[in-house]
Amino acid sequence: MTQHLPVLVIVVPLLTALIVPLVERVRRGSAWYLVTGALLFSTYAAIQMLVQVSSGPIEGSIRYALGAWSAPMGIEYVVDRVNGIVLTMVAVVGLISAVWMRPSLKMEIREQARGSYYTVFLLCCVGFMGMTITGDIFNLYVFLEIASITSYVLIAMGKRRQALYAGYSYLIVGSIGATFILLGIGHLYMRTGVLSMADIVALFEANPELFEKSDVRVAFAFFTVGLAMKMALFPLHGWQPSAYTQAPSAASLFIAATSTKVSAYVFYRISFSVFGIQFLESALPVIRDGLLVMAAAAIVLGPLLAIRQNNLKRLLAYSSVGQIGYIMLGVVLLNMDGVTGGLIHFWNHAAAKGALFCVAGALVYRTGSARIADLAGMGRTAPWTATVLTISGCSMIGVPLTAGFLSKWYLGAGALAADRWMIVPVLLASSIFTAIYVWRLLSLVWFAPKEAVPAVTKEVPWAMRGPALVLAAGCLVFGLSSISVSIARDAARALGLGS
Amino acid sequence: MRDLLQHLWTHYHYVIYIALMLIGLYAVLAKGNLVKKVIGLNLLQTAVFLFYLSIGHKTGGTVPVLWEGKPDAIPYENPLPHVLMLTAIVVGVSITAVALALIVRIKAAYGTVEEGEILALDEADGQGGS
Amino acid sequence: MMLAMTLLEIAPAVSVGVCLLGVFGIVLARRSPNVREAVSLITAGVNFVLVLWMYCQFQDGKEIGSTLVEIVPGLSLGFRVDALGILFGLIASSLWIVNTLYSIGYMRAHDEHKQTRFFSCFAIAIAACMGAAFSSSLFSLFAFYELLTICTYPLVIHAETETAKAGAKRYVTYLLGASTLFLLPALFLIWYAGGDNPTMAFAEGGLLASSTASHGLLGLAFVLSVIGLAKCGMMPFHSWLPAAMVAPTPVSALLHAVAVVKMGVFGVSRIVLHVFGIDLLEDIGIHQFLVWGACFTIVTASLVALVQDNLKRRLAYSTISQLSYVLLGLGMLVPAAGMAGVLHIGVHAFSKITLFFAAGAIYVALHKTKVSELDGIGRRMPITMTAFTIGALSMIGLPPAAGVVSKWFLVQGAADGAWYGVLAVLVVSALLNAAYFLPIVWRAFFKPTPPGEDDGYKEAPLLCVVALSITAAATIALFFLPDIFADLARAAVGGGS
Amino acid sequence: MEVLILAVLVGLAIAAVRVRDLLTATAILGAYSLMMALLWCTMNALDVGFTEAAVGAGISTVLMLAAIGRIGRREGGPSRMPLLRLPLLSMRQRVERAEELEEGQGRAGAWGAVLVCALVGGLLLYGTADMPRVGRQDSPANRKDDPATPANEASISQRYLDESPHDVGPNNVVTSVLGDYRGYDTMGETCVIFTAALCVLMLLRQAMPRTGGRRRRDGDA
Repeated sequence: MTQHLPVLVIVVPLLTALIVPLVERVRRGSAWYLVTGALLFSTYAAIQMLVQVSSGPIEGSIRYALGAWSAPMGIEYVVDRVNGIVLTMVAVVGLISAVWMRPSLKMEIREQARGSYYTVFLLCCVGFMGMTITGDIFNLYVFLEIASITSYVLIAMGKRRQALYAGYSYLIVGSIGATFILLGIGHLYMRTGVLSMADIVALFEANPELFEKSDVRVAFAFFTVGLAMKMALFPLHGWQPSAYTQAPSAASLFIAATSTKVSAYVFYRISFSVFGIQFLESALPVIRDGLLVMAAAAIVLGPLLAIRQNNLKRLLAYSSVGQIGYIMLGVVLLNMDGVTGGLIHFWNHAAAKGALFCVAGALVYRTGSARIADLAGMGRTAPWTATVLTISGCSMIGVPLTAGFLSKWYLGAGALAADRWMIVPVLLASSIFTAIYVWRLLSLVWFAPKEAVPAVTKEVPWAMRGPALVLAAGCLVFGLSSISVSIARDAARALGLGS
Repeated sequence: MRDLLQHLWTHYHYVIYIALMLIGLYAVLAKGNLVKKVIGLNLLQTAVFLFYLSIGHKTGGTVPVLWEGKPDAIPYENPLPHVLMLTAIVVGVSITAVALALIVRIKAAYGTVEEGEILALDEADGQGGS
Repeated sequence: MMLAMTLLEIAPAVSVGVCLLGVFGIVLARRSPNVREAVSLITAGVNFVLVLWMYCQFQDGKEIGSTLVEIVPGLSLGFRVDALGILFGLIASSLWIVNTLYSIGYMRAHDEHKQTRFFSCFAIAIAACMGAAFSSSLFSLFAFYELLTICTYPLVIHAETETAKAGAKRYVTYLLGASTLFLLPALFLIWYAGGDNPTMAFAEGGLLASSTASHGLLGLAFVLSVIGLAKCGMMPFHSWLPAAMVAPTPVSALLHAVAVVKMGVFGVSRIVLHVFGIDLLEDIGIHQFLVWGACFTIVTASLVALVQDNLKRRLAYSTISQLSYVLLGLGMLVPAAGMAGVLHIGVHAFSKITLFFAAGAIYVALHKTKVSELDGIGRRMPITMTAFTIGALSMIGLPPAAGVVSKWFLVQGAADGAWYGVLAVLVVSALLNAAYFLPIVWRAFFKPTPPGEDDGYKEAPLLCVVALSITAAATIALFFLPDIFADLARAAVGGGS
Repeated sequence: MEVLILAVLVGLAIAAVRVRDLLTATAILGAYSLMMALLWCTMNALDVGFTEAAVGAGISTVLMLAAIGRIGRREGGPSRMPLLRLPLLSMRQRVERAEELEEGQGRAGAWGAVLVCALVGGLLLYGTADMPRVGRQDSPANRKDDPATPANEASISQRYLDESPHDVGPNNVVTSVLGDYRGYDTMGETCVIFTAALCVLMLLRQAMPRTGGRRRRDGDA
């Protein structure tokens, strides 16, 4: 059984998704149990595999040849230290969202659609996990489309009509992005004749002169632009704020915590494991500088735009724009510390942003909208939720001893090591802007005037509070222990960066 | 200049696919009608399919169905792009279906499928802004 | 034996833990004020005993503390007790007891709202002080430094009026802003200067002593860290302190005379003594920045204090000026002056808390906040005003109050190091101190009560009076017996413990 | 022959975009798909050609027609807000958009789109610079073996052709690869169809009165 985990982690939820509509037809309300059960299994499998690769050699990985056709002929699933991190993140966040969304969906989705909604959600998880685990660039595209289609619809099912348009806009942008990625894959295939990532990078390493070929460069450019659209990298983030704002809270939670980051992971994978470090180092300083500017702009402007918002979900969406900048910064810096910072941020941001969207969801659950003004006085009526907001907000700022601090610390160190001094003030400025909007939220929550009647009259059910607390605890645990750092450092080493 | 023209001529498959793709992309970006955008998306996708098939094409080749006694001079077509594009076509039509379903819903909710009018309505709802 | 060893390792953590446990108890006992206040007092007492025990062990030359967790290579959270730390720990933990007594009297007499929040935040603040005092690394210190800022915010905003909100906003903006914009980058540079083996653990003679980083970078790090430690009140990053005076008086007394500002100068002491080290600073020459910044602050703050009519604001500016004595002492890089600076941390704490206690007592008893209203008050509140006078004498540097001791060493140090400009500043500042404190004393005791005002005996609640008497007595005692603190200060500066 | 079809394709594409009647545009798109299918058949991609004819020209068109039946066939003006607009503009865009609406014009959006297309097109053309000519047997993707790249003695395509008879069986190599070597892609593809069907159902059921939903579902199957 253990040796089949790489495929089971995908196939079990996939098959579950197929039977859920049938079972739901027989017995209404059973969908949630199946979905949660499937995700529980995936989480177990993902953690199991992460532990397994973490205890092995640095470069080691679990390879699984699907249908017994090993690459290059068939498709291979590969779990190594890098995607182990992301796979675990997706599975855990998926499980947490599944637990969380049950009460929330009761408020936001009509009963007869709920079973389908769970199914689509599960398929979305499958898509993201598949994107993460696959070692074949075309298989990546297929899973990317599964994840995308489900995301569009998860978003479009929001209560207001604006959700439909938000879902549609995301569909258009996402499809353009996916088509660009498909083009990138095509260019690579044309040049190498294979589709397995491992074989492509081996070919590139053996023939560095290929980097001079115009089509290889164009392939990288299209991967970059396509993924930048999917991950809402500044300035291609236009679809994101509306999508996060209008989606049902459950979808905002899951998609905000995983979707853009899986795309960012794919960018890591493509950069390091398909094109290879040599290509990044030598071939395209222009692209690197351009990406650096884009990442820096995202880091500063994301939180800056967030300050002005008066809808909590929209605010968080803009803050995500900034956070993706951090992850991208890791790739661009291209050294041990920078990549470590970028990789830790996968977990750190998932925990913090997930927790914040739990809070936003709780607000919607109690008041029907995500107006920031309605947070006033929540500290008195819903202290647990308010605590979650406080901890995860601190992590977003990067307060020491929270997870966010470590990401920024390593990114800063990476910037110095790469002689990019200007990045340090950029990181600082972003922390300040983040602090401004987080402080605004916290002062509303904790220091509202006594006479104001809190719009949130009481706590949300434990099914929503528990997951939020787990995520907030994650912010603290990752910030206080060195586990995540050591895993991320090893992962960076596995990507081929010197120590 | 001559080299460039010659290059374009010898790579005319690619030039055409690029042209088709740009037409599609233009429609997606510039057209205000939501259905028109989907049409553009379709053009965009088929153009990429054409690109893949051009990659695998062999002049004077034959269908990749194995048969006995094939002269060596006639190569089989490269089957892999065919496989990939079979998958991609199905994915493309799935996206079209979802997009159209969304448009139908948008029509029901807004009474229009013109981007500008939808945004104006959102503005009136106080939901505008990016 | 094993137990004793383990206890030594965890004692500082226990000290922090005791305070936090106290918070828990306070919150649990929120329904019954008497139990709640008892919990506060007991926590303060237990903590003080623990610190005393650590002091004794430390005097025996035992190694106390351990590293708890290393988050990133070089970024560790951990505790180690040394002379400087135990000095700060002793001051904070002893004054907390007194201050708790005082707070109980003050808050009850005033019938303040949200007393549970008040007492629990107070306990967290002390926990942060303990943690900072015993931190073994700059990173730990930084973490507790930030914790202190955050947990004192509810105390400053306590009244929840518009003024309180504005004051608290300024307080938190300045402190958090400075520490994020300057201190954090400084930490980062110090870490980065460590090269392949980065560390932030304090070391005798400076952890950067053997660093190969360029002097420009190190100098930048030094300046950034001093500015970033805005709690030390150096101008022009001082204006949070007067703003924080909107807080209830016990807060101003303990936090803004002792805990918070002392945390600032304590941090600077750490930076000077145990991060950069005197030799390295001498090499770079950047200590000039500290000295002249401090001189400027001493004189300017005194001048501003002179024109303040609000008593607490006057005391606040006096604090700003007095803190710079500490910075000045450290900056001169002369052993005697450094020792004077560190000693002044303790001396000033006892004197200034007395002054604030007196100000609060006047407010509780007579609802007066302005200097101009204090005519004849000495006859109505004789104990309070006597204590006030003792505190004032200490500030000016006159016997028989403790202030004269540290100032004496400071003068000696300035003479040793041939800092003649500094000597002049010291003289001017003593005169200015006299100029803004003595008129208060004169008004209180020698001016008649304004006509139409009651002039009967009316002291503050008993607990308040007891508290301020204790600190006043301690101020005098420190004049006669300065050795406990002086030895620690000498050990802190001179190396060897 | 190919050149002729390609030219027709471009013409049809332009027509499909330009014509303002959506029904006509759909019809043109169907014709375009058929031409494309024809082209692929001439390029010996029979399976793909058939699929395109069935799915692209068939199902897509039916879906489009069904949708247009519900929403009307008239196309309005151009996009007033290109999706890829620079977000920095968003601060002022409230005002600007209002003005734009008043004047009833959106040329800026169109020019933005032209600009983006020019950039993408330029990039793609640059990409063709080093591409092998179409139809070569020795291009990296098609080659039998390539001494320059010892890492792969033959491209996988060639290995599929060589090895599938005894590995898998069917004479049609496309089937072998689709069903066996890369079977998991196909499973993913099936999953996409399932997802899309589920999504469409969920979307339409949410809004429609029950009868409408029923009719619509039939159209989708």
